[in-house]
Amino acid sequence: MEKQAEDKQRWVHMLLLLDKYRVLIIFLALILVASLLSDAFFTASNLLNVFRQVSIVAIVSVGMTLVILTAGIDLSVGSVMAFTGAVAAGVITAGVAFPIAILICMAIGVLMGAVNGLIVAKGAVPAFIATLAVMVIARGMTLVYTQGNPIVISDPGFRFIGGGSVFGIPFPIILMLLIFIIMYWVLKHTTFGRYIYAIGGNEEAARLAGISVNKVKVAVYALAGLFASISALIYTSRLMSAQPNAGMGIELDAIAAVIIGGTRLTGGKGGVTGTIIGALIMGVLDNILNLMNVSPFYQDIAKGIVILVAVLVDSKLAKLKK
Amino acid sequence: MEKQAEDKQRWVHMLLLLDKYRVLIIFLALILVASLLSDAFFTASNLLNVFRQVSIVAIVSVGMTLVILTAGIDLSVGSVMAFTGAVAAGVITAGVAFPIAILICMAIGVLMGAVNGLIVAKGAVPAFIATLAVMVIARGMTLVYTQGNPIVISDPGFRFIGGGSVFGIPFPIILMLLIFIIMYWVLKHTTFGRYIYAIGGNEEAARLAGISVNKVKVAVYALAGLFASISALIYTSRLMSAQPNAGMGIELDAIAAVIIGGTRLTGGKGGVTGTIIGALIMGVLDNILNLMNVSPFYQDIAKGIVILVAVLVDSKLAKLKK
Amino acid sequence: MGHLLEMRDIKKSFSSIKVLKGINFSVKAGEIVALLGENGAGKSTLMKILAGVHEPTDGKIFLNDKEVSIDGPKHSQELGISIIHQEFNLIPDLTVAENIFLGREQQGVRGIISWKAMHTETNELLKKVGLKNVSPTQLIADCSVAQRQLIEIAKALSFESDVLIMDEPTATLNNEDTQTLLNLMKALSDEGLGIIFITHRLEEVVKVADRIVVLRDGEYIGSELVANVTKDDMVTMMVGRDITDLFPERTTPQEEVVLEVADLSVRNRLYDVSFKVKKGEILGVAGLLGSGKTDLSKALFGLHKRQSGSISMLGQDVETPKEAIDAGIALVTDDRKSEGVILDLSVYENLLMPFYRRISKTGILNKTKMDQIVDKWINDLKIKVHEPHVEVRTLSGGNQQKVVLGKWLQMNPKLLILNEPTRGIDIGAKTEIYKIMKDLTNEGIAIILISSEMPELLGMANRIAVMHEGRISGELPIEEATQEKIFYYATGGDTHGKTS
Amino acid sequence: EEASSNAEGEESGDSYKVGLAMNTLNNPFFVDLKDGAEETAEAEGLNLVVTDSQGDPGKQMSDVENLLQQNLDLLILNPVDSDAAAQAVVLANERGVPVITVDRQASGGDVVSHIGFDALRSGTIAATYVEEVLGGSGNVVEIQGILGTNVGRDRSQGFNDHLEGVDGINIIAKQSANFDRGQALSVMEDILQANKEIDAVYAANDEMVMGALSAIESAGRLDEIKIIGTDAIDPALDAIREGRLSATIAEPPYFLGRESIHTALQVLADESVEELILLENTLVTEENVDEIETRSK
Ligand SMILES: Nc1ncnc2c1ncn2[C@@H]1O[C@H](COP(=O)(O)OP(=O)(O)OP(=O)(O)O)[C@@H](O)[C@H]1O
Ligand SMILES: Nc1ncnc2c1ncn2[C@@H]1O[C@H](COP(=O)(O)OP(=O)(O)OP(=O)(O)O)[C@@H](O)[C@H]1O
Ligand SMILES: [Mg+2]
Ligand SMILES: [Mg+2]
Repeated sequence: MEKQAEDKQRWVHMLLLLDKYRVLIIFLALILVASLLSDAFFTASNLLNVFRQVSIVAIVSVGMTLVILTAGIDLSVGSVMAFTGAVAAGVITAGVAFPIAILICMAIGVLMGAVNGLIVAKGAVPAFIATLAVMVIARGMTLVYTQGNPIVISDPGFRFIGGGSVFGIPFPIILMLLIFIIMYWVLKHTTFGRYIYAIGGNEEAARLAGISVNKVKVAVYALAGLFASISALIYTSRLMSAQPNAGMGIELDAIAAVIIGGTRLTGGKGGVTGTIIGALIMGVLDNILNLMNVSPFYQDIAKGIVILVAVLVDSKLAKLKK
Repeated sequence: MEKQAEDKQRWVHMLLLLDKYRVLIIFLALILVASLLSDAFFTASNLLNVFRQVSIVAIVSVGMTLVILTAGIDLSVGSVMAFTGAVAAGVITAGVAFPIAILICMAIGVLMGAVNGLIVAKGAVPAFIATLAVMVIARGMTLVYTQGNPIVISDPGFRFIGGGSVFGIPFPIILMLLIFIIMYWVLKHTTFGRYIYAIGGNEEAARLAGISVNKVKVAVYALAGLFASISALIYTSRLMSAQPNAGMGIELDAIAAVIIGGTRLTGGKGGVTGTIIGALIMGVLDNILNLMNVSPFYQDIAKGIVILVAVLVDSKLAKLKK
Repeated sequence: MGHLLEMRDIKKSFSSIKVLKGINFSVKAGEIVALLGENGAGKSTLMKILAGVHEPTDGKIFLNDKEVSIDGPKHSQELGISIIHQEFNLIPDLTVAENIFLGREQQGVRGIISWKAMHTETNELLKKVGLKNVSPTQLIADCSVAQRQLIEIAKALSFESDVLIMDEPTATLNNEDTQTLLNLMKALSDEGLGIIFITHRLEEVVKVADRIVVLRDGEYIGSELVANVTKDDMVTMMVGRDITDLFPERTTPQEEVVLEVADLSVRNRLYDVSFKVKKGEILGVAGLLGSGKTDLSKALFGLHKRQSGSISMLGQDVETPKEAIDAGIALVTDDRKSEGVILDLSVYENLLMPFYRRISKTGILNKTKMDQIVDKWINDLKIKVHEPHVEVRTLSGGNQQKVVLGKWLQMNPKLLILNEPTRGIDIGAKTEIYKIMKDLTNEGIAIILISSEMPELLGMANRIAVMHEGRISGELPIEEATQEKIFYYATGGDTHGKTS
Repeated sequence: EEASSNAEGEESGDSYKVGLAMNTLNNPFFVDLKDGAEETAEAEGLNLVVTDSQGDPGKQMSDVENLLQQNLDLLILNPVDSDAAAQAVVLANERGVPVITVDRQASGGDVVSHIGFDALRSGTIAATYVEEVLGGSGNVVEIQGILGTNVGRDRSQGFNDHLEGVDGINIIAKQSANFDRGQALSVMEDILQANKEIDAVYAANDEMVMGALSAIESAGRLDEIKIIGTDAIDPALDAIREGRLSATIAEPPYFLGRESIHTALQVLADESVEELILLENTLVTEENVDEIETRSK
């Protein structure tokens, strides 16, 4: 009887493992297909290229993962990106040293995120509508601040964030990995991380357990704002100019990455590993379609179908587990 | 004791009523303010104007309400609008009589909605990602079909849908009211309507009660597709041309209308009355900002703030009830 | 000696509805007080006030003779009160250990969890409540209802508080686990804890409680030492009248077989299950925690994909819930919160849900007809609700259970599967439900009664099947059934050799 | 009533109310256009009401309806889409409000005057230049604007139509970056990965060309590739001065705005105006970059 129980446990563990890495399997399959379709794909230079391109969405998506794990959502990330990027460029243009501009940018990101969090937590407003309103407001603020024109950055030092490399690895990729590793660890091993899951799993129970639900929520949205501002820095640095249109629609990509990565939209289940892979899946898809010079008219269709197949396969694999 | 019970019942009913019409109070407040701010606002011609403008989003929002009540979401409505509108224009241009073109357009809308429903129900894919994929695919299909060009409609009879009036009331408004009334009744007085709430409230319990959850879901998404195609007809008729970019971003407006209208994003609670009012709130807002000649850069900010205030007031009113 | 805890003239209203009308209540250190009353009497509400969930409309609370006001769950914990709520407050996707220590995790550096320490302590707590086969790293989602109940108890114990409130902790437990729990309660009270114990099983009260406090309809009825009253006295205090025969006389089953199950297997859950149920028969199903009773009920209803075997309902094969319903099977599940009721819909709608298909061929609902049905079942089951249009969420636990029952009873099924049907239901309502079951069998309806309550099985069933590790390890005609025999089979019986 | 208000208006322009229904305002091209109009209107004492349809032809229809609720004397329409704009023009016609279109034409209704650049011609100029600098042979990349807008479509068509006639030139990649700098950057990066030999890149606006330029510079392939943009926004002109960008096609939007107000004033003063006022689009290269004027000084 002991023996049987052990066997069962091993089985369960294997399935859980499979469950966790389902999306990885799909990703690897995509990589394989892409390599077969274009010689230019599986080269070090192109892979670094893809990773660097993905970093912007991926970093935003990590923040989105936290928010979604609490059963929330943050539609404002794109506008926050635009506004914080514009401010960074604005203060640099005004003569502030760029490292300080970076800090200002991130501080504003945190602040805007915290505002989202306060409205959601204290105001008891559904996250969707609260962050939608903030999204609209922040976009308006960006337009007012930039007057609809890009702000060009002249300080060449700023180029490093988006264009620099360390030991041959582009800096945006390093930033992405750093943020990923830190948040992975935070989610697993800190009370804050576990409270995020608890709140998403059953907010009432979390409250009854004495968790300061509101504080955790504000912190989570603030982090999402912070990560959006970091993405803004990469984006702004890559273009060496702040764009009033920056980040438009990125919230959908980020949410898609989170869900493809297996995090549940209603909260409490998931994590950042899947999200990063989800973002990579979409990045690889864009890249291979461009490499193959698929007509733009057909790119959308191809992209949609691959996403659909990926999630359908995922859902079938999930069923297999049962 | 009988007396007391009756009193109780009246109390409960009053509270439920207040609860239901919270959003109406906010709407009326907005109307009042708008009337004070601009003389041009509270005139029959402008009010009809606002209602006509709102009808497109409102009709889409009714479908969105159904979907959200089942705890789903439909991001594809905008693309479905674009594609069905393009097909309608295309077949009219090809010489098909416009009433038949209308039927074809609606049939395709239902079909595309049903595809959403099937992926969500049978494929067990989260609605967000399923409809996101369909959104991208349908947009691509529209681009391929139109080759990126608008399709001009020459049949003047088609103008009636978006531009005609019956007894002085613009036809889009009549369509909107008709759809609203029918769906209001369906949600209240048919088993189908009640199943929608049951599924959104507790899908597992609904399944155990023998409800064909999948069928209901497919039907709901199909209706959302149908309503999107009806909106597409109005839109296409108003512009007398099908636009490949039609309906872009309308899903966010529709979801916002639903949530402002008090339907819960996690399903099971809400209804179409609130949604229509939610859509009107946003329409009035756009209108009054234009009438007051608020600079476009500041319009977004103003709009976001009003929405925020509306939902915050709503949430406070909801708390008052307790 | 002073009171550990005292509540004076506590009143509570929701909107205009008076739920508590001036309750006096106290516990001393080392005392076990049983709080008794019918469903909806106000027991849970009174306890939630202590737990900081509700604020009293009026009244005073004293701890160690000092007046306190309790401002929320956390404060209540800090004051030394811990509670096991009637409805579970566990988070399905977190582990057992995390749930037990939620909000109070062991931390090395502040904010960073020490998993090892937490798991060690969890193991000890689980042992204390007699929960085997559950690891601290297991997800709550993978635990059965009974396991969850014991985990809730472990959680409450971990607070090491002065007052322990247990709101129907035994409702989902079988005899053995109940006994373990009662022993534990004794031990804790010997250590000086004050325990408030809510239950509808009076024999448990007699076993452990020192004193009873009775509520009826939100009114304080009285308090007596257990030594001074009989069970019948308690019932009279609760219900306001005598209840003589709990169980009605059995119906003799007819010859015709309604359900025939042959070699049914479900992967990792059920193995070679075979049995028959006849018209008008009540087949009882017994078994220890995790023996597969719930899985069996779900498999019969088409909710589990079967690996092999057949389920034949009056000759029809059953594979999906819809087929099951069409064939005349109704299932009352044991997890009412996640499978039984739709909390946001009204009592009215919940009652009608499975019936919608029948009352309305066109899909259009007929109000008069619906009103009649709802009225009938609210009256028959004595569902305590001031208005059928309020959300089920606001009902007391027992009354929610009645809604689940009512919803299926009115379907006139041919086979009724009842999984823990009287969980949390008061003694008065229980007799009503037993009477209804009797009437149903008289009409030829077959019933599968899954229960962890031994007296209920012995009192109602015609035949008892005992489960062990997903198999039927024995079947006993009621004449031969005794607690001892059932326990023998439940722990493996003569199949023991085969399974390991 | 209308006549009397017109009569008064002749003395002091400020009693005239003119609506400007803009296509979008989060693109520098259109912001410049609006600035040109606003600044000129202010100088002329005209009451200008501006709306922004955020690139949505349906919203533009509503904007026009809302503007018409306010007793306009004249409507300046910057169409999102020519075909859709026809309905808005018709609507204004029905209310007796004269219409001027700017940048894009409306394909129906009565328009007093159209002021714009020729997008087809812009594409053709770019193609001719490409042919010239490459000496008639080479690999060319085209980065397109939003497919489904007239400008995006026409510039692409002008460009392709011309190059189809040139045998030595191959368009090896053709991708859309939606007039967006960030998207152009990613798209160009991918194209650079896939194609080892690229001789020229044409982007349908300067926003995109700046994005493509970043990608090409990062890849260190600036010397191999000639880059051509469109619009002549300031950063692009600077890039030409620095020798990083080969050329752009000047379509200074500011002048469109200014011209539209001047034309409006003429219409309101009952003077006759040209039905079609096409401003000159000029090729800007190193040679003439310092002579080009994109704004009134
Ligand atoms: N939030 C609420 N809103 C309205 N009424 C409520 C609410 N909570 C409880 N009630 C009502 O208060 C009464 C007492 O409920 P309570 O849960 O205390 O009963 P109980 O004695 O614990 O019953 P049971 O034995 O069934 O658990 C019930 O009639 C219930 O409907
Ligand atoms: N979702 C699940 N995943 C994994 N194991 C499960 C799941 N649900 C139940 N089990 C396990 O399957 C076994 C049978 O459970 P079942 O609920 O049928 O038992 P039961 O006899 O009804 O016991 P109880 O008295 O606890 O309700 C138990 O060991 C339980 O832990
Ligand atoms: Mg209770
Ligand atoms: Mg069970």
